[in-house]
Amino acid sequence: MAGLYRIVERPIDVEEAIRAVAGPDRGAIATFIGTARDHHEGRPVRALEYHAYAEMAEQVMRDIGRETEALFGTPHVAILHRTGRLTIGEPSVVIAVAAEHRREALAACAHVIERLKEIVPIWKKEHYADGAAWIEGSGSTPAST
Amino acid sequence: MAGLYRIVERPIDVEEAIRAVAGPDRGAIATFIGTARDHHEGRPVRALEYHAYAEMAEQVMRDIGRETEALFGTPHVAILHRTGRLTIGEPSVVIAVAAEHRREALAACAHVIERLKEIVPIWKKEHYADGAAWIEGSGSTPAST
Amino acid sequence: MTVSVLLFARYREAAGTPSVEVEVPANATLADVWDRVRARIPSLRREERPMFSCDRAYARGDRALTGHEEIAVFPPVSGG
Amino acid sequence: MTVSVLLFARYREAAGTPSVEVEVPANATLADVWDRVRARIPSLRREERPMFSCDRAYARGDRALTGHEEIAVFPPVSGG
Repeated sequence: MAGLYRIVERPIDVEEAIRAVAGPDRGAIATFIGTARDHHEGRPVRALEYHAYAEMAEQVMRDIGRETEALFGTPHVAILHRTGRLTIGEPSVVIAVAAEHRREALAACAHVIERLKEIVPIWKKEHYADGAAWIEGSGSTPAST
Repeated sequence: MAGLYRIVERPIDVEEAIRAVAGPDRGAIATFIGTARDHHEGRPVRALEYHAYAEMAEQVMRDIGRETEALFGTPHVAILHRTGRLTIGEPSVVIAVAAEHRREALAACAHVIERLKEIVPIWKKEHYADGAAWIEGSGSTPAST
Repeated sequence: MTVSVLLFARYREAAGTPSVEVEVPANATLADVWDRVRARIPSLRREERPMFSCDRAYARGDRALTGHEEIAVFPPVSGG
Repeated sequence: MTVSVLLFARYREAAGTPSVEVEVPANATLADVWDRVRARIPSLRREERPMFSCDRAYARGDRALTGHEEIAVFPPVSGG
């Protein structure tokens, strides 16, 4: 299985993910970039902070890559997720999937971000003008579903 | 309507499209990159060439942006399509859609590439070791459907 | 009236020219224009799936012309 | 046996430490370990939706331990 799966503490960029998946036999690359948004449920957000169980997160991202290849036939997957404090507008996650044709690249990319949000052990904390709060996921335990 | 819709004769890059759609109130950017593939239906391809009716193509891409905003609520769309001769691996088209949330960004991006292939007046010619051939689309006339 | 017709991609290559001028009656349609173009350029006679545009927007063959439009005829598109 | 439990995100912040050691009987389960962790750290007592991992893979509360696993407990994930 090809691929790049990494938790990084520095700024991430989409070109790095694209380079990791591109190749002459592929006609389509779909990417998804999550960026730090300046509001959440109507409340202004000043900054975001991500914390990860990095060793497990990279393992689970690799599992998602394998699952995605099995479902969509797309072995070329990259997932980069940043940790630490992000200013508004900065990318928190970059996903890239390359495939021979556009439909599997797009479907696989959408699948990766859904699964990442469900099972990769990373947590987001929002910082406001007057405090901060951890965001909690919907939280079905993967092992029990 | 925000957006960037352009036929270009130079190499295009995804960062340009991303910069055109990014903004602090958006948490998701989906992109699609079409790249020159080294084969088509089992036959090796040496290079691609794209020809466009540039003035109309930019107009139709703008129409697709408007349609996409109406369908998905995503005003931030960029479409860059290259013309001229491309070596294998080079991007022929870059689409970027930014939205508040991931689902509309991903759905809108998939819609844009489908519509581009249906209606934007651009044509692809494949160059082989021993000749070249224009590729013809499926060809329903948009005005009559 | 005299109308100028832009050709693209395979049609342009087949015709050996980016545009062609044809004479049509007043109120001729796009289909009438296309018939004249094909009469003038034998290499286009077998083209059966033309797409038409008027002033950079798609138009059907029954669209009547004033003679002042920017007219184009081309094969089904294949960008992306 | 003594097991060390990694804590992440809100749990780590509430506990004020990245990991905690607890004593459990041989063959204790992850749920047993979590009960001891919460007994030790009052600020975690109200946490009702823990996710468990063993050796960097998700595991259920009824998973029995040998004492040699890398164990972690954390709240529902929210990356992306």
